[in-house]
Amino acid sequence: MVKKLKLIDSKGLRMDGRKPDELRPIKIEAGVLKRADGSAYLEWGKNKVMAGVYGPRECHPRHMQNPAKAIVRCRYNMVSFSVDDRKRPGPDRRSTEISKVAGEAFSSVVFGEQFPRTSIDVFIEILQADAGTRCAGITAASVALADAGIPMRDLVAACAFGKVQGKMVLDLDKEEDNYGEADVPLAIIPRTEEIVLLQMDGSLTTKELQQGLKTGIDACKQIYQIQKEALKRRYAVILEEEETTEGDA
Amino acid sequence: MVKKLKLIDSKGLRMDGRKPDELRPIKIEAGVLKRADGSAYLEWGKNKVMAGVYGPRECHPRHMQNPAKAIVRCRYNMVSFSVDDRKRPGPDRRSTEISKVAGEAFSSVVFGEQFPRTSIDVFIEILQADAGTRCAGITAASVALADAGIPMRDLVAACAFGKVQGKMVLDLDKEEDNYGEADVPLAIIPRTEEIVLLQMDGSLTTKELQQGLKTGIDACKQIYQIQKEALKRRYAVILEEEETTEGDA
Amino acid sequence: MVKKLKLIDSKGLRMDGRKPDELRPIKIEAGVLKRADGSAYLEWGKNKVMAGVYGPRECHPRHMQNPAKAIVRCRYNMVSFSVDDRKRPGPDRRSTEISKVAGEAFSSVVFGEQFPRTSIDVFIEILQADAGTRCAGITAASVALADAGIPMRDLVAACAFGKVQGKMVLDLDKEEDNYGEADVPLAIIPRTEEIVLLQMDGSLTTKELQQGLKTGIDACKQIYQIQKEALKRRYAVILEEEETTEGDA
Amino acid sequence: MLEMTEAVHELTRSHILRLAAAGKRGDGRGLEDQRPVSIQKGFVETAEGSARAKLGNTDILVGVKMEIGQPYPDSPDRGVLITNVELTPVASPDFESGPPRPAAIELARVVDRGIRETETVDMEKLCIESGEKVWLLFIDIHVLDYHGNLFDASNYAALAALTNTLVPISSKLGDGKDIPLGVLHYPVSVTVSKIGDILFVDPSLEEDRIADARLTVTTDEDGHVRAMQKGLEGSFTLDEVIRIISLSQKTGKKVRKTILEA
Amino acid sequence: MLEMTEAVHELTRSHILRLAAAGKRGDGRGLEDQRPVSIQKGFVETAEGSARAKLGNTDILVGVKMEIGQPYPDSPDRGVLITNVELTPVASPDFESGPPRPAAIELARVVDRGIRETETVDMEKLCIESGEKVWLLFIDIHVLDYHGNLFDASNYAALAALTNTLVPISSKLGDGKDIPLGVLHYPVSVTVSKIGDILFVDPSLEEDRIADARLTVTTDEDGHVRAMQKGLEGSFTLDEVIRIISLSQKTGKKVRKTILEA
Amino acid sequence: MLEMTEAVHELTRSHILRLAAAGKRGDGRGLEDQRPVSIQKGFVETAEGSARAKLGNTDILVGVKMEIGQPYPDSPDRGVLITNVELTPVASPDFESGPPRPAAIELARVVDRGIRETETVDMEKLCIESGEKVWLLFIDIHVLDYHGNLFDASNYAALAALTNTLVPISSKLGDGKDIPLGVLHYPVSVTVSKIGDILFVDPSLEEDRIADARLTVTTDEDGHVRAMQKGLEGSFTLDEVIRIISLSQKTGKKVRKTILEA
Repeated sequence: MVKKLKLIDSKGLRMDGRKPDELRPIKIEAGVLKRADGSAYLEWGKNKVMAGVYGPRECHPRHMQNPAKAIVRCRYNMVSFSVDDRKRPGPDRRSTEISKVAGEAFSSVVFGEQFPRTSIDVFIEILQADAGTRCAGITAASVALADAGIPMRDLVAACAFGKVQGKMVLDLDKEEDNYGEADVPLAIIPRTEEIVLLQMDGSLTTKELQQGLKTGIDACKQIYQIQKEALKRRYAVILEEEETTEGDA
Repeated sequence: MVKKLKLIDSKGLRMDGRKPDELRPIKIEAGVLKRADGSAYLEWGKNKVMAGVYGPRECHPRHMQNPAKAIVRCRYNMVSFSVDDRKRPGPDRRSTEISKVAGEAFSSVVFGEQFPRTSIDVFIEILQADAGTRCAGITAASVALADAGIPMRDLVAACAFGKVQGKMVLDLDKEEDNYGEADVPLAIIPRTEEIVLLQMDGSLTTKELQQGLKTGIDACKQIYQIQKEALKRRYAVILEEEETTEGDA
Repeated sequence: MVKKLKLIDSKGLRMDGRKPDELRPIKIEAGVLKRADGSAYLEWGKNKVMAGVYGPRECHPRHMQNPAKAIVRCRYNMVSFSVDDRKRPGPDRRSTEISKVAGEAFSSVVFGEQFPRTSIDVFIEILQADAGTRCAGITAASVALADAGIPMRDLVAACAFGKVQGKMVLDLDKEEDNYGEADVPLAIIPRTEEIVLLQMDGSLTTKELQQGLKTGIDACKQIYQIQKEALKRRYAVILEEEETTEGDA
Repeated sequence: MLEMTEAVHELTRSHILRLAAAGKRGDGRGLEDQRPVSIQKGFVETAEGSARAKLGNTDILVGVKMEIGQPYPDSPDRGVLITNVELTPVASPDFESGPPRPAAIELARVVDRGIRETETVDMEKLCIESGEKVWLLFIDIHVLDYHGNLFDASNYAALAALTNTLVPISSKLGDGKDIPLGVLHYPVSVTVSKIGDILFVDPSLEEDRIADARLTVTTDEDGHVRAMQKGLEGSFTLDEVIRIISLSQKTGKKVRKTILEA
Repeated sequence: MLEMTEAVHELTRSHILRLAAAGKRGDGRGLEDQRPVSIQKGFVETAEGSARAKLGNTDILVGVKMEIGQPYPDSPDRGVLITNVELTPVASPDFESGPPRPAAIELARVVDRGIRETETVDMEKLCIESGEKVWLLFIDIHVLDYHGNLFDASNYAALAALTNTLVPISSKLGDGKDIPLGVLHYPVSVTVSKIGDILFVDPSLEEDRIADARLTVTTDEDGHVRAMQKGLEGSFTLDEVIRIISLSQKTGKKVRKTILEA
Repeated sequence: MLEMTEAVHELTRSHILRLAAAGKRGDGRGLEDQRPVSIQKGFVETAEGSARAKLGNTDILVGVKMEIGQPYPDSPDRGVLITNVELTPVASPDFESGPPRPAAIELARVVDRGIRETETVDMEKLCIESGEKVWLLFIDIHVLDYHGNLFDASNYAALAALTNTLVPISSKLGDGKDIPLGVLHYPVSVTVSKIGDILFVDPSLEEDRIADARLTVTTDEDGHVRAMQKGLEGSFTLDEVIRIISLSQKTGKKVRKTILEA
């Protein structure tokens, strides 16, 4: 018999002390990899994510080239030791699906028309997984895209919401995801509130969904601020490096 | 101990009441799929087969193109739930072999010289399998080729014969195939009686084989009539549709 | 408990009677395959190896072509029945690694600049394996390369040395390899003593290694003589064949 | 060739949008109309359950097979549901032989989630011996003819096949009588595509090809949302999502009836 | 490049047909002559049985390996026969590394059928423990040099290797003495190719390349037909098939003797 | 494009050789200097052990996972070591998704040999039940950023991760307390590349790209050589090999200290 965990206490707080609409702590650092054209490292609760971007570059294989614009491809990958039971290396069905929908989300913001026949390749490596890795990965990769200088109409920010023991909550952790009643990953374009990724499983009424989507959109906007600050810090470093270089010259 | 089934009764009749040289009931309907260039659905005893044809179309991969003529390719596929124990999806060694010999059989009737560098792709899907699926598939696919308007010197008709408890019989069903002494799938060009597919396993004397081949060729000619009737019904429908369309215009 | 085998006797001799620096018997016959451009069959102790070479020929796939020179590729393959427990056909990780380092060793002697955009393909088939198959394979393939008429600065000769029950020995057999303390496969260009392949596992002091390498280089030179004799016999046969042919004409 | 395709796409797109401005579609439907749904249960006798579903000209055959196997370590008392999609090359010139591509995997996972999350089948009933032996329930979705909107047609065929499934106790356990698998809930998906600013219920083949965004919403018999999947490069507003949910509930109710009565 | 090949094919074809009109072949044989067959049993000591067969310059090495494994559920009292062909790239510039292609699979299956259908090996003797443990009998066919007619050379090497096989009881069961596997029957295949209207027994490399149709007939020591396989895009008449069967019986008798005496 | 690359290679090569003639390197190092090594142990909590190693800008994350499985038949009393390398495409534009290519396999095998041959881990301690149940020890090497010399950085990260590993007794055996895996020896590899006639310790990315030959030597804390791997198309003289061994011993000592103290 599985002992029923009490995930929400009598004060309405969650096991880690968060309020229902409170995010886990998020830290982002841009520009952490030297080889990739852009990169970002993110910690979100216990999630640790590395994202890197290459491109625009010549698209291989050639039959995938689009003469009208760059194609945006994404590879979401869980590292074998990022979960409790070792995951066999290589894509499984879950990561193939996530790669697909994440790539579609990025396509909606990238100005690909400027780079016909090229690819923009986004790599998301989940180094340590709690729940919410796809939202964490999309959030990090979006910063990496900006760090790579890819022209975009805006960043993409992502966050999940769901229902746990009858309560609508934001940003589920692993226990909440395992024992909760619904999980809804969401990604938006913060400036316009357009929804570019939406998945769901569980059970929700229309009203619950409507409420959850509103809270989720607000949370994505909070995350957007964290993304922008990471990029600001990155630009400051770049400026500094450039000045130093000029000083050297 | 496997109980020995009595497959031929004292009157020389088989378990389903057929005479030794009697075919199972066969029904063919041409033009059942909308996307494929040609198609046919066939029921033959308990076999259910869907065949579809695409082409002539640009051949991929390019290195398979023949500058002198169209290549004819066949993919024979047993659907995972077409047999008692679920079959893993994808080609196994048996279906790879059948695809090869069936494709060769169709090549012998198609006028490929008219369409250099193209491929004609024949797909045989076994939806429900009793014995004799390769002959059923070839018979259906041949109608699908005609439905697709592929120029051919003739249809290909196919039927198996074999030996069951000492008796030469036509068109073995599953029990007969499992407990029989020989099985000989055969496909011919009915007009010329040329043999375009011939396989065999079991044990037969030359004389038995000679007799069996004659009966098999006759059976293929019966099947040829059923194929032609299916095509006639199909043309009638097409004509009707065209008249209706003209009436609309 | 594994009974400890006595691999070196009181007189310093090995189980098969060899002295520490003595090679197993080696026989090489060049030109044994008709289809390959060059070939050699080798027996080395209980090892039986067939090597064949094709090329220079147009390199496929094209993206591997080097516009400046021929690429040399090697495929080392252990036949499924060459070992006690049947090996699954196809490359495993060990044979992939050996193929890579062997190919690199051959690259160091082949004059590839004369044949841009081509490939020279070396195939090593281990038909029966005792220990030392990679050295046996390289030794055979080198003769096959010469038999194919590929221009080279020299042959490559290969031999392993190692340490068994405290003694440095040459050319370990299977028992010695299994129970020994170190194994060092080595391949050289005999004329210059350049080392083109070197691998090692076990435990050796610098001094032991230095001594072993010297003995190994000497052994490679002995093997070089056997390689050259095989080629001489081969040329004699070719000359004879040519004379016969002229006689016929 | 792709350039031509781009041009054709643009033409198709303007044609579809022109019609849609007048509330019409290429095949005569209104924007919120689903194509006719027909369900034929029990098409294949070798399967434990089967159904063929047509949604317009989209034609899908689903077979359910049951085998005995091991449970997952983290759910020792539950059967195992495995949903697989074959986009066979007979169904479309764009489908190729070989291992399933991302599109097939996404489709299989969305259908699977709809069935799984709605607890359509009582998976605990499929435990034979805790931690050792359970029923594996394979839902094999075989696409015969692709004319748009595979998500919904696959869902309908899969659900119908489950209602038609007999647990093969006699042949696989060797003892006892086959009993119906039974279905506890009826998850029904409805997919809506967006082209420009316009929503199209149950996209046709042409609409599928040029759609900007796609949202599949699976609801149960109580109208609760059980699964959603947004796809493609476009986006939806919050209001559009809410409207699509309501369209899904409305259309789903009709389809549920069709499946039940088939 | 393919166009050149077409031209070369045409030239080769007319040359072969011109010779054949006079009853001759490129290598001096008559139309019904097989190339010399040589069999070397026991080539590989690491195999439970092995043989190298040469048919002209075609050179094939077969190793038989035996392991302990599980029987198929539908034949719990029988060993399992697995026949595999490796068309290694050393044997021909047309063979590539990688998983077996259709030609290798067809070849393996035809050789397998010949051996299986003739009940060459008493598979019931290979049961160790009913339903649990049986011998797996692997016939691995390794093509070293391809010069036409792999079907027959593979069959000869496989049959010879089986006659040479010792069941590895001592090493694999750990107890007891190795005993000969034993062979109950001697299925021998003979392949005849058709070019134009002419039949060629045991096609050479050149004949293989341009043949219109191919028929492999496997007969046993009683002259009964045990397996057949027609290949390629051409066709045979009924009379041709009957004639090929008789050619196979005649030639097969001689080969059987060679294998037995090797 | 490759032609351009050739030209760039030649330019890089002459530049590197010109600097080297004066005992210098592009990044300011001397010929025998290793780049700075930094080790961060315990980076990933979901792994039984982990470490991130930087060697200059080369950045590698290693996770150790332990599972219960079966021993190999020929070593029933020993755990099983499995070393795997992922050259993920994020780490370099030259790495591609898909099954490991020869370079990744060579890298994994060289790191594995260093650890295995030095008996770094007491594999007999990892036997749970002779012949039945042992610990599988997975060393997963995940390359995040490739800037030259993966052999050494992988070795350092793997060794550091092993020193940091807890055997997950509580979660996997369900009973007892987790204990440190423990490390018996400290195999450290040092790689030296040869360009022209000059040896470069710890090749940078540029040096990796144009190197003629490469030798990796793994030594233990006693200075014994435990593994070697020569790579690339060039060659070494006997004297060069002996010199590289001595360079490896010297540099390895410093790195060993860094790993121990991390």
